[in-house]
Order: sequence, then C-alpha cells, then structure tokens
Amino acid sequence: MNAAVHALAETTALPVLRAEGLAKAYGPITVLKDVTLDIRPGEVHAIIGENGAGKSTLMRLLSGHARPTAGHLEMDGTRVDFADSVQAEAAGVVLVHQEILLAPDLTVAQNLFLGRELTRGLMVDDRAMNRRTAEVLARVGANAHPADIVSDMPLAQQQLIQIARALLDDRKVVILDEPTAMLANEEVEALIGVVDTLRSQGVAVLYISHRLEEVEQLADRVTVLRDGEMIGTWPASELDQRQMAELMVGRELSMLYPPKRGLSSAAPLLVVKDLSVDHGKVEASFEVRPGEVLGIGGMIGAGRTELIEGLMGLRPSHAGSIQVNGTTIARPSVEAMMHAGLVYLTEDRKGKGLLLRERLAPNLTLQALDSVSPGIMLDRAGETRALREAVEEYDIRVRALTLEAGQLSGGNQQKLLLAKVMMTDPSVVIIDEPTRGIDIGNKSEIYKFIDALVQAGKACVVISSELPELVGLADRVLVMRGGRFVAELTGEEITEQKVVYAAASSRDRTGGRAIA
Amino acid sequence: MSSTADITAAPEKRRQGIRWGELAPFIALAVIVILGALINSNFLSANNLLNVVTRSAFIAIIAVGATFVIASGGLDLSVGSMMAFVTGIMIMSMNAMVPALGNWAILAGAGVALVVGSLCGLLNGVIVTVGKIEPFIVTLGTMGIFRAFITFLSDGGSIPIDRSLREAYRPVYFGDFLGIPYPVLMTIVVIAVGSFLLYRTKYGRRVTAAGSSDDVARFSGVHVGRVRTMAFVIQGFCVAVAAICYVPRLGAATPTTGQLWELQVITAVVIGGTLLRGGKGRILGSVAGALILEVIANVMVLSDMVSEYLVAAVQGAIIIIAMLAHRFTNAR
Amino acid sequence: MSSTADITAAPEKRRQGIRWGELAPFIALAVIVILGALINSNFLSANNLLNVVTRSAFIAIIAVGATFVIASGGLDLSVGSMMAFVTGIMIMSMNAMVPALGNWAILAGAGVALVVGSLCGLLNGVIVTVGKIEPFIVTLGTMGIFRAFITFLSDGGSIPIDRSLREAYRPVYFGDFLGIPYPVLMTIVVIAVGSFLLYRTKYGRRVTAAGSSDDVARFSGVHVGRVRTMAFVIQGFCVAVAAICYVPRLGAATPTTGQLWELQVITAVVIGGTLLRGGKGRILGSVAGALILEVIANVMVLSDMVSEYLVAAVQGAIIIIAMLAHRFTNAR
Amino acid sequence: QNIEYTIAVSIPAATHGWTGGVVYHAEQAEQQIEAAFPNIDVIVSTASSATAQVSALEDLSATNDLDALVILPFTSEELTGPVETVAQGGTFITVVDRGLSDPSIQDLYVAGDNIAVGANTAEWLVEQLGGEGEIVVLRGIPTVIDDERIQGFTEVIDQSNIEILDIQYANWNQDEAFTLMQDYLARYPNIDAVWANDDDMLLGVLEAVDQAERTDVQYALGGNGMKQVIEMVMDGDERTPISTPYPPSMIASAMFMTAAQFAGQAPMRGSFLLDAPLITPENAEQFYFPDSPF
Ligand SMILES: Nc1ncnc2c1ncn2[C@@H]1O[C@H](COP(=O)(O)OP(=O)(O)OP(=O)(O)O)[C@@H](O)[C@H]1O
Ligand SMILES: Nc1ncnc2c1ncn2[C@@H]1O[C@H](COP(=O)(O)OP(=O)(O)OP(=O)(O)O)[C@@H](O)[C@H]1O
Ligand SMILES: [Mg+2]
Ligand SMILES: [Mg+2]
Repeated sequence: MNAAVHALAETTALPVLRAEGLAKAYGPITVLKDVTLDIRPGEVHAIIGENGAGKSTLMRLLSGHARPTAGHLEMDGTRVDFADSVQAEAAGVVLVHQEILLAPDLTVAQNLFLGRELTRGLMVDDRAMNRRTAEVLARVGANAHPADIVSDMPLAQQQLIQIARALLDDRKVVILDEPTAMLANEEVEALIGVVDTLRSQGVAVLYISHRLEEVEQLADRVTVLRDGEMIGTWPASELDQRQMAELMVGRELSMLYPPKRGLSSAAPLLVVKDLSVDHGKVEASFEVRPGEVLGIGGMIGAGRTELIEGLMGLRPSHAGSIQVNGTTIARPSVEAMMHAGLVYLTEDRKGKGLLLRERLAPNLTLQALDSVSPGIMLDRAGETRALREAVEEYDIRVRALTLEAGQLSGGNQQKLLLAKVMMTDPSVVIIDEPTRGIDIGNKSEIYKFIDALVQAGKACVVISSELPELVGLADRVLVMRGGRFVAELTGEEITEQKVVYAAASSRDRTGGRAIA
Repeated sequence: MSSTADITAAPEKRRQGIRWGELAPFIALAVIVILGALINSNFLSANNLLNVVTRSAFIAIIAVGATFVIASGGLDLSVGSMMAFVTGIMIMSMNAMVPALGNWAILAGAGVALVVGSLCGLLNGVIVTVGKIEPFIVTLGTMGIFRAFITFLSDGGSIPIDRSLREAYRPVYFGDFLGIPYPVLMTIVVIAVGSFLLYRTKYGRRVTAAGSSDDVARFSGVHVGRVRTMAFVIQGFCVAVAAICYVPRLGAATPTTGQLWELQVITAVVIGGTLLRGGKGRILGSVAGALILEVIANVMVLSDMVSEYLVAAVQGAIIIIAMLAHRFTNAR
Repeated sequence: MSSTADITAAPEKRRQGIRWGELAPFIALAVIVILGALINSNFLSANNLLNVVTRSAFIAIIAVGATFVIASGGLDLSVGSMMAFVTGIMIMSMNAMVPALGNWAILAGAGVALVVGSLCGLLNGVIVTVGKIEPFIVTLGTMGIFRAFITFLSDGGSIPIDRSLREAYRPVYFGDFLGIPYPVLMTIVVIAVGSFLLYRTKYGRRVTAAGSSDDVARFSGVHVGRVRTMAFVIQGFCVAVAAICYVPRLGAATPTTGQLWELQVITAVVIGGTLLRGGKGRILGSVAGALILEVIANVMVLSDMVSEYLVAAVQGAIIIIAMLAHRFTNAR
Repeated sequence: QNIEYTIAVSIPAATHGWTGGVVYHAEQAEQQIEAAFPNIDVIVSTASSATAQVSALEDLSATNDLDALVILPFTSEELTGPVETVAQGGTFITVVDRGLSDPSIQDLYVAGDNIAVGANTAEWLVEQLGGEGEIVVLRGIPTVIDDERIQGFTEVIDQSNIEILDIQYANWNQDEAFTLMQDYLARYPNIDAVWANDDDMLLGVLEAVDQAERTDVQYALGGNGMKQVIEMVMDGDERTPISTPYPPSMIASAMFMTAAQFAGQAPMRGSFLLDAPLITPENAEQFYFPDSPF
C-alpha cells in the first residue's frame, strides 16, 4: 500500500461522497439498513461482505442506479438526490456493474461513447472515438479492438470494457463491483495499476472483491457489511485477510483449500480425442480420471470456454472420439452428455446460466427436469422440496423462495447455478469459474464440496482465472494458449509462476511437460 | 444465515395475493361488456351474448395455440390461411368419403383435418427451427402458400360441403349441450388441455424456458428447436380444431376464409397479457382477448354512433385504449 | 500491453474485410435476376428493368424508414394504411389549392403530405413510447384507424387528383433525369440521407443502441423514448415521400391503396439483413430486399409457368428460400 | 407455331367468389381461343391490387409486343393513365366492367352496370314490400363497384317509404356477413328484408337468419348470380326468389370479341352494356353454369 497517499486520505476531512442513513427495501424485504459512509478523495475504499450482504445494492444507491427508501447522499458537503445513473455520472460518480451491462450489437468504441459521442459537425467522429478507446483499453489492459462487436468477445474481455467505459471521463468516484471476478493474473495486475493511478489523481475508488488478498494489497480503508447492516469501517492497515473474513462472516474460518488427493491412475471417466471447435480455432485432446481435479488455466481468450462449449455441442465442433463413463458420444449435446454423466457449468450465468425473470424453482430444476418430475407432469411439490434442500445445502441466501433468479445477489446466483447442474447427479463436472463472485466463507464450502465429489470417485474439471484457486485445488493443470494445450503440470510443478509462464509464452514450453 | 424460518413462510402467502396485472384483460372485458350493456339494451340479451361467445370460439381456440408459439419465442402469421387450407382439405375429403362412409365421413374428415393441421404446423416449425429463419418471415411465406393452395383447390370459388352431410354436421356449430353451444364446449376443452400442457407439464416449462432465453435453455439441455417446433404443431392442431367447429357454420371453404385472422389472434394473445418477446403465456388471458375483440365488434354494430366508414378506426382506438389501461393496472 | 501502435493501425484494416453475411441480400438479388433472365429473355430488356426498379421505389423508400424503426427495437404495421391516408390528404389539399396556386399546388400538397406523414409517425411513436405498449399492437390499431380515415374521406370510393394537375405532376413518376427515373433518384436521395443519419450521426448510433439494449442505452443517458419516437417520425416522413412519388402513377387514393404494403416492407427489411429484434440496421440491404420482392413479382408475370392461383405460393416459397440461402452464407 | 398476335388479359386475382369466377372464365376463354386460333397467344395475368395491376400492365407491355389488351380495371382513376400509356403504343384496348375515367382510350367496352344491379334489386324489393318496410344492407369492400351498387340501390329506396335501418361493411366475405347479420338480428326486432349486394355475403346472411329462426325476414337478396344462389332461385326459394346477374363470364365475352378482331371476321368497336335483368325462376337456366366455381 502507498503510505503517503494513505496518509493524505486520512487527513482529508471533507468526504467527496457521503451516505447518510441509507436504507433500501424491496417491498417487505429490507436488504440494506441505515448505512452511513464517508468516501474521501484519493482513497481506495473496499467494501466487503458475504454474498447477499447488500454490497451491490449499496453501490447502486450511491450511483443513482437505484433510489434509497430512506437516507440521503451528500457530495462535497451538499445534499444530492440522483434521479438516475446519468445524473450521478454527470456529478462524477460512476458504477461498473458486477454483471455485464453493454449493448451487445455495438462495437467497443460505440459502447464506450454511447450517450456522449464525439462529433465533428453533424457527423460522429469515429476516428477520434476509436483512438481514445484504444488508449483507454490499453490503460486497463484489455486486448480488444475498438471496432470489435461486443457480443463476439469473451466475458472477461467485456468486463474490462465496462471498466474502460467508466474511466473514459474524469470522475470523482469510481465504483468497481467485483471487477476481477473473471480476470486472470495479468489483467488483474493491469487493473490494480489503474486503480493506483486513479488514487494518485485524487479519485475515490470504491472497490468490491471477494479476493481478500487484493483488498489487502489495494485498500486504504475497509467497510464491512453483514446482512444488510454496516459492521464498521477500518483502516486497511489494521486488518489482515483473516480478520476481514471473520468480520464478514462473524465466525472463525477454517482452512481454505482441502488437501490434494494426488494423481489418479484409474481408468479415465472422460476421454476426448482430437476435438476441434469453431473450425479449428481450438483443438485439443485430454482425459479426466476419477478422483482428480483437473484445472485448466490460461489467459482471457485462450479458448478454454470455447473448448468446453464445443465439447458440449454448443458450438460447431467435431471430434475424433469422445467417451464419457465408457459411453461413446456420437453427436455431443448437453442432453446426451448429461445422460452419460457429464455436466457443464457456464461462466456466463446471466446470459447462459439462469432465467433471470423466472423464479428459483424452475431455474433449479430446468436441467434435471426429467429426474425431478419423472412423468410428463411437473411435480411442483417435489420442486419446492428440491429448492429447500438446495438452499440449505448450498447456503443460498434468499429472503423469500418466491423471488426471481435475477433478484438474487451475484454470489447467490452462482450458488443457485451450481445447485442446478448438480441436480443431475453427474459423475464428471466441468465448472467454468466456479467461485465467480462467491464470498470467502462460501468459497471454502465449494472447495470442500468439490473435494467430496472427487473423493467419491467422481471427477471435476475446473476452469479458473483465479490462480491461487487453480493452484490450491487442482491435482493436475492443463494450460491453454491460442486454442491449444501448451503444458501439463502435476504435483509440485503446480505453481502460480509456472502456470503464468506457460499461459504467456508458447514458444519454449519449459513451464512443464510440453503437450503435442 | 438469515434464518431458514422466514424463508419457508413467505412463498405460500405470496401465491395467494391477487396479481392485478394478470386480471387486466378480464377487467377490460368486464368494462367493455358493461359499456355494451349501457349503449344498447339488446346487447345483454341471451341470444346476442350466446352468438358473440360462440363466434369468438374460433379465434379463442387458435389463440390458445398461438399462446404456445409466442410463449416459446415464435410467431405464426399463417394461421388464417392455414385455417382456410385445412377447411378446404377437410371438406374435400369428407365429400370424397361420403359414398363409402355416410355420416361417418364427418368424423373421418375431422381426423384428416387434425393431421393436416398438425403437418402444416410442423412445416412452419421445421423451417423456423432447422432453417433458423425469423418466424415472422417463414410464416408470412407459408401464409401466402396456404392461401394460394386453397384458392387453387377451389378454383377461386368455393368448396361447399356435400348436401347430405350438412344436416348431420350442423349441430357442431349450432347445437348445444345443456344450453352451452358446442363450439364453446370445445373451447373450454381446448383451454383445459392447453392450460394443463403449459402450466402443469414439463413440456410447458420448457416452452417458457425456450421463450425466456434461448441460450439458457440450450445450456440446460433443452432441445429448443424441438420444443418450438412442437409449439407450432400445437398451433396447427388448434387451427384444425377451429376448422372442425367452423365448417358447419357456413358449409364451405373459400379463398377468403380466415382472412386476417392472424392479426386478430395475435392481438387477442397480446391483449391477454402474453408478451410478444416470449417467455410467458397466459392462456385464459388470450381467450379473454378473443372475447374482447368479438364484443367490441358486436357493440360497434349494435350502437349507432359511428359511421360505417369509421368502425375500423374506433375498433383500433379501443384496442389501444385497452392496452393502455392494461399498462396502468400493471404498473401497480 | 500489446503496444498501442498496432491497435490504432488496425481499425481501418478490419473494416475493409468483406463480410459475406452483409452481402447475402445482394447475392440473392443477383441470383434471382439471373434466373429471371433465363426464364424470359425479355426480362433483361432495358424497359422492363427500368419499370421494375422504378416501381420498387415505393417499398424501398418506406423500407428505409422501417429500417430505423426496426433497428430501434420497434415495428410499424401501419405504413400501408398511412400511405393511403397521406395520399388522400395530399390529393385533397392539392385539389383545394389548385384554384389559388395553379401548378404550385403540387409543391404545397407535397409539403402537406410530409407534415401529415411525420405527424402520423409521431402519433405511433408517442403511443408506443409514452404508453409503453407493444409496437405490434399500437400500429395494428393505427393501421385500422388510418384505413378507416381514408375510407371515410373517400366515402368508400376514390379521391382522384384534379385533371389540371395530372399533366404537370406526371413526370414525378414517369419522367427521368439523365435517363434515371425520378422515383429512382428520390430513392437514392432517401438512401443517402438515411445512411448518413443511421451510420454517421449521433442519432443513428443511439437508434441501434436503443434497439440493442434498452437498459444499457438508458443508463448511458440515451433518451430511448425520444429516439424511438423519432424513428417512427422518420418512418412517417418516408411514407410521405413514397406517397409523393406514388400519386402521379395512379392518380387517386382509394381505401385499398397501400394494402398489405406493411408486410412487403417488413419482409424487405428482414431479407435485407436487419434483425426484427433490433440493434442493427442495414439500409442498403432493405433496398435490395425491396428489389428482390419486386423482381420476383415481375418474373412471375413474365413467366407463364404457374397457375394464376399459385403465384402467391411461389412468391412465398421464394422468400423462404432466399432467407435460407441467407442463413447459409451467413454461417460462413 | 407462328404466333402473330398477342392478347394480354389483366384481371384481379381470385380473392373472393366473383373475382374467382372472372379468373375461371378468363382461363377457359384463353384455352378456347388458343385452340381455335393457333396464331393468337393469350396471356392472362392477375393482380391483387390496383398497384399490382399497373405493374402487370407495365410488365406485359414492356416485354411483349401487345396487339390487344383486355383489362378489368381494379379502379377507374388509378388505371386510366397506365392503360392510356399502353394504348399510345397502338395496342387495341378492351375495357371490361369498370369504365376508365377517359372513355376515348378504349376501343371496345364490355360493361356490367353496377348501378343497375342495385337499382333493379331495389325496384323489385319496393314493389314486393308495397313501398314500405324496414331493411338492412351489407356492403362489400370499399371500392367503386360497391359504391355504385349501393348508390343505385339507395337512390331507388329513398323514393319509397322503406327505411334502411343500417348499412355496414362485410367485405364480400361470407363469414363477416354471417357475423354482421347476427348482430343486425340481435339489434332490430323487425327486419323485412336484407340486401347483401353480393351472393357470397348472401350465403352468410341466410345462415344467420336460419339460425335465429326469424320469420320476419321476408326477403334476403344478393347479386352477381352465384351458382348456389341461382339453384335456389330455380328451386323457387321464397326468401330468395331472385338474383341479379353480374356474370363474371363477361370477361370471356370481351376476350372472344377482341380475338375476333384478329381472326379477321368482324371489326368490333363500341360499347356493349350488359343488362342487369332480374334472374327469376323462369329464366334462371340461362344464368346457370354448373362447372364454374362461382
Ligand atoms: N429486486 C429485488 N427484489 C428483492 N430482493 C432483492 C432485489 N435485488 C436484490 N435483492 C436482495 O438484496 C440482497 C442484497 O443483494 P446484493 O446484490 O446487494 O448483495 P451483494 O452483497 O452484492 O452480494 P454478492 O456478493 O453475492 O454480489 C440479496 O438478498 C438479494 O436477494
Ligand atoms: N480475440 C478474440 N476476439 C473475438 N472473440 C474472441 C476472442 N477470443 C475469444 N473470443 C470469443 O470469446 C468467447 C469465449 O472466449 P474463450 O473461450 O476463448 O475464453 P476463455 O479462455 O474461457 O477465457 P475466459 O476465462 O475469459 O472465459 C468465444 O465466443 C470466443 O470465440
Ligand atoms: Mg453483488
Ligand atoms: Mg471462459
């Protein structure tokens, strides 16, 4: 942490943004109570809390995306009342959402400048906008092109573009809601650099993350929320990761990663030979054995998601052979795979995972409908039962079972999604970004869950951009770059450096055993 | 954990609360009926009401099918022409079977109609899902195709049903059971079966999932294409059921049979609260929508207020106003 | 970071790559033209081609407007009726102004048409955006309303243009400039202005943004309602421009003027590559779509291969096939 | 074969009964003419709107050297200009049914008389009802034909004490006529007679009257001479004892007369106005074409 800047933040008396007794209720459900908070210029202020604690809700209130049911905001000492996010942005407060919020049909530059296009005379000045877009993209470390269409890009790339959009103009307060949940090391570092720069320019940064090491590294002050209530604000120097976690959860936390199981030599559960996706953009062969966690690492756009989507028949693909549990899959489809015992949990929970406008029960049972309701009729009682069990087992924090999936907090949506694919009782699970947006307490629960699964003779493939997770969890790691596996790491070889090295440099495959 | 106790308490209570938004079409219907009664005292006569309700059976039955198609994320503009085509084929096959089967030809013809209707729906569904073309365009195309077929079959004239069948078949439209006309009974059956399918079966769940998000459904192992194709088949089947009730009414198929019904059907479905973008279906609402349209037309004729030239304008305006009212009740 | 230099260099390069998907409608047009030439040697005669192109001007001009509406996430079913209504008002005002203005009445009448057309569009837009009702239903309603108005104005008959104006007005459809018929010139102007608006101005950006994602546009400070309303106004304006070219061709407005044009217009837009769900608009594609429809109709008349009754079926089938081809070119 | 003459026939598409009849008779005549005169080629083209008909004219004249054009115009004003353009190329013009705004364009005119259809029916009705009573009327699609028939009818009715209770559009559609008639019956306790202006609509009207078992409706009349209705007239139906011919076969007559030009038999010019005599049980045979779809 930058001590000088920290000191500056401490002594600057006048907060740039102040929340006074903020509260928010949706109908009878109160999700945020009496939050009073000072945000000072030139500080990085982390907000931490469990899933569903109300972090995103608070951020929406601060940035005009939602209006409080009680309390008010002050900017530079005067009371303000943002009618909408546009007013808030005009006042210098901008929020980068937890979920992607971009116009999918427009290009990157068009999205960045939407609503404030640069013009030359009557015409839009695409040249200038592309130029400035390229600059901001470079600043946040996005490898995208200003003229790319957003819907064609990997989700993580879209996340960076959202951040770029927020940084396009000079701001007083920049709010980042889990900006790194999907980013890999290199991008995270670039982002941390950006945040440091903002701080040195006197911008206040509100930062939400479940990666506590980031918080420790970056924050000047930390505010903890629990169950919609503010627990308190501390100088970051007074807290270590462990204390933060305990403040969030209200109890002591156990060891994060379960012990590793070592290499398995049993006959593989999943054998993929010569899979080619999107007409050769991604090509790979691999196998997964019972009792192992296989990690897949790589940078944004390396093609990991594409590979698995191709394997599931969700993209044009073609394979030498695929075997699941001894069954040969002739034409891959989600359903065929599911019957053979393989399921895939998507990284894109908003676009491909959950029906945001549907209630929880239909979402939970959509994939396993045939096993929940064996006949042609729906077993509604069975669905409610399944929902109750899932809420219990996966610790989904909902205040009413009749909510729509979109009304859950991000982390709780992720848990619902996990519960959904697990309903089919698979023997191989492929999870893309398993703990995306999940709080520290639940993370270890999910790791334990994966461990238990694997201990029971099943297998798990984890695609993760969070290096510590990959390293802490996997028994074996495949690293992908440019649509090909470039290295395989096992046992002691699995370290953050080796993964990064293999992901970034393909020429000399010294990070591990090279793969043909 | 924020207590499991209050989690379990909440859902049941919610369920029982009245959702005003869903009642909007019924309220609109009631308002229009009351207005109708005020404007002309004949409106509430048993005879008139029975006529109106019976007449609306066709649009209502087809609208039930359309609710499936629209809820699944599709659209079917071909229903009117399909209706004419199915009617034509049905009459021709009945006429052909009379010598052999006598009055049983009616039943056999009805069977033919159901098969042909379902096949027409299948055609729409397959082109939409396998060809991955906008349903708007596909069904606009098949609308032209079916219409041309019936024109061709009838040589541009009409295909009347065999005289010997008319009397036996007539009651299917004009008869009643315990005072309830058969077409109305048929509508009730279609509503019941449709509601069961949409709300109580796995298939129905998949229909709304497919309409709600193509991708999510696909990623969850739902065969979106099959589900949507099936919705078109259900639509075709409903068209055939409507055709079976329709034939005894006029006894012939002509190139103008069912003209512009597609617009009425879609309007009924939308007035009924189903969103055109898919993901939700309100079968009873669609039926209320069909009734609303028919009642408006009836009240227009019974009242003497507008010039014959302007009837269409007033109807258009009333529909827009009904939707506005809908919006405001919905906004709570 | 992978160097700012190559990022800034790349955009121009990317742009130049041929996107086959966008060429699909033009390829389809070419194929149909070639087929036409094979079927009937007269098809390629200068006279015939000129006729076809000139005639497609109406649908093409309206389709440019429809591209805006659809790209912004709306839909306008009322264009056909609006066209009839605008034509009626225009002729009536021209006729009324003849005594005072002589031939200048044509210009004045055209001005009236543009104002009336824009107002009709405004009406649609305001109801859709302020009332928050599905554009499908709103414009279905106004379709009935405009149609009723023209029926009322014409007393169910027709509104012919004053004889004294006919000669002066005739060249607007039948005349040409350097061999290019005026309606074609007019279409080119409309395409140019439309393309400029949609692709080069802030407003155009916002049209596609509003159609792509309502929410995102709103968060970004785009007045989605205003943008969409404006798209409807542009549509109304285009209808008026089409009406101005149309009158000299037929010399009268009747209750059947422009009937079913809405379907042709939407088909043209979709064939042209614009998605009905919004977010994208291809003006040139829409024009190609309009040409495709007109060429198909022309080839049908020229070839004597299909029974009169089946023309509509063949047209429907060709449109579906064109879209299928589109799909396959698009899929790379 | 060596074709020397080309005759183009432009007619409305078969969208309802009567136009269906026109298309049928035109196609029959095409075959007969081509069989009888190998040197004549007949091209029949249908159009679904005035605009489409103008387009078809352009297509036909741009790609064929037309010797004659037989046209049944959608509307008068809209087709006058385009037909004039064709005529300027020296093509022989035969106009059927609806006159053009400028009669000097046509060489031959075979016309039905829509005003007479309305007027004759009205006169018969006035006489039968003894000059008083209450009637309802169904209109077709808002077009000139419909307008003329209604005009002829109401002019005569206005002279009598008969009251027209209501007039509404039923778009020449059986179904809509049925619905509309049901509503009329619900609204008016007494209706002495109904005029449907077209036999397609009449069939719907009769169905509605039968269903309501209303005995006050003494007469239900149509027009156009549809097959089923003529059968009723022949059978001496009490409610529908007459019809008015508006034979779609007039297109065939016009085509034959035009072909005769080129067969070198007789130069045909002038106007042939088809009468609209009442079809009664006595003369119904004459108007009965069992093979026609109409
Ligand atoms: N529209 C809504 N209606 C009802 N409840 C809602 C609505 N939106 C959010 N909530 C509830 O508010 C609570 C707080 O959600 P919020 O998204 O602020 O959590 P969070 O702290 O950001 O969690 P996470 O770390 O999982 O993102 C949750 O219990 C959520 O279900
Ligand atoms: N450079 C690129 N330009 C455009 N689209 C890309 C690019 N790289 C990947 N994509 C697309 O992004 C989607 C998913 O990306 P991919 O599977 O490559 O990411 P990943 O390796 O899983 O990384 P992440 O962890 O960020 O998801 C695919 O649709 C893919 O085609
Ligand atoms: Mg959150
Ligand atoms: Mg990924």
